[in-house]
Amino acid sequence: MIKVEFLGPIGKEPVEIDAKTLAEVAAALKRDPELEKWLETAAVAVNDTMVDSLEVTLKDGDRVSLLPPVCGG
Amino acid sequence: MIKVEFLGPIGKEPVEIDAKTLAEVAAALKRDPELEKWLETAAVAVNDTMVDSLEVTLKDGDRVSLLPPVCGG
Amino acid sequence: MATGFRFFLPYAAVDAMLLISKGPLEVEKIFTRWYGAEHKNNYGAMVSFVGTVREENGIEALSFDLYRPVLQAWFDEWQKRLGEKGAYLAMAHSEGDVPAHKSSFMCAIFSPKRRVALEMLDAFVEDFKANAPIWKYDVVEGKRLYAADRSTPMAGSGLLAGDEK
Amino acid sequence: MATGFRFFLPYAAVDAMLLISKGPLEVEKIFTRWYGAEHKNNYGAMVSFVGTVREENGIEALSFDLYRPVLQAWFDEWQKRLGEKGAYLAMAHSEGDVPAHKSSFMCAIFSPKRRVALEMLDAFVEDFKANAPIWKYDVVEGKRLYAADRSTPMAGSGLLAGDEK
Repeated sequence: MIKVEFLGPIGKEPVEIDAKTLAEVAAALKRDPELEKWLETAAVAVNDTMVDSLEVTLKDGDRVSLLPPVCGG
Repeated sequence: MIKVEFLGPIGKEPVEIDAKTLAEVAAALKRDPELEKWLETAAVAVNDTMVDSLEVTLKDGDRVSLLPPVCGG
Repeated sequence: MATGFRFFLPYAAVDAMLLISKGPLEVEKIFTRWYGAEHKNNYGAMVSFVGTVREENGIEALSFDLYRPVLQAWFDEWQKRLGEKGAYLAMAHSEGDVPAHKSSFMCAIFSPKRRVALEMLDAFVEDFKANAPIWKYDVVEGKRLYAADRSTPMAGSGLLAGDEK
Repeated sequence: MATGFRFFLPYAAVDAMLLISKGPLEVEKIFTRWYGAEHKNNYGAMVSFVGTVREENGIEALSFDLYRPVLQAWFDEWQKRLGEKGAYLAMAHSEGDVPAHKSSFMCAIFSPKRRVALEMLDAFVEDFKANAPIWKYDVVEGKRLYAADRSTPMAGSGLLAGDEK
């Protein structure tokens, strides 16, 4: 299982998804209407490393994080 | 009389010159060989205001300052 | 776990040169420590930035969430980039509430040469605004409202909304 | 007269925001005062620069002459330029000797917006290097040697060497 966590203002509890690639995670998350606006603007980390491709492969226990738009300072 | 002062590293005592324009001051200072290298690199203030023309007219008691290359910090 | 405890740590240095502080930064103390620690190392130039919460639009305070693991990785990448130029970086940021006129962010760059320090301060602060995993909220009547309109999508944003290419 | 007394004043503020100090700057105290005085005024960004004497080439210290009337006029012009952008400037500089690892120059810019602060810090420091009437000497074996090779002719230099046009 892959754990998906929603950081900062998304304010949603983590979910567990059965997926072998980031593309499968994306497909699963798209089924949740409350996530629609966040998927468009969030960046993604896998095990705390930022990623930029849906082809990333995942293994059991991996952690996917959604990082919405930021404003430090 | 015009007082001419030499700032910072020029290390020369002020001189008094009879002059009606900055051009006349320049002509007088050019006669001093020890000033040759400084005239080429110094900027000029009249009564503590920076000037950029030899046509500046001067009156009795005016003060001309030579400011050699700077390096603050 | 990192998200779970991020509101409760009272005060913690993630790294010697990346300081996360609960509430407002003690700017004078942090500056003094940075200046003392790094300015003895024959660095000719120290540049710094301090960000302070402005009083405007009836905001009582700003509040911040941050995600430490990615923040640390982002910071380490900058430290490495600056190290290649002979420079050195320090940063501090608040977590939780920071009232108006108190400071929530500061950073400093130390360098033998002023050009590197000045250019890198600008580049670092702009990348901080765009890519440091920190989220800002306005605190109004005790409620935290996400500052969506002032926020910037990070590099790589929208990945999960796209189709597989 | 200004040139005559410039080595003997022990400590004097030329202007509230232009500080000339005999010997090394008390950087932490000056920073704390600036931060306290200006950061309460709803400025969101404070950027600063600190210049420290590097230990190199066997130099014991650097030493500085400065010409206050023109320095003040140059500073006032910058203060006005920054004021038009809603920003504010503070600067301190040493006169006389400053040993290695001590600081001789610092400045800060306060602004509601970070872009103005970052851009103006860069522009101010570069213009300071080119046009602030301050002369630097290496102190070697107790002697003051003009740092000619690191010095920059000011805007308008060479005027008196030219012919009338």
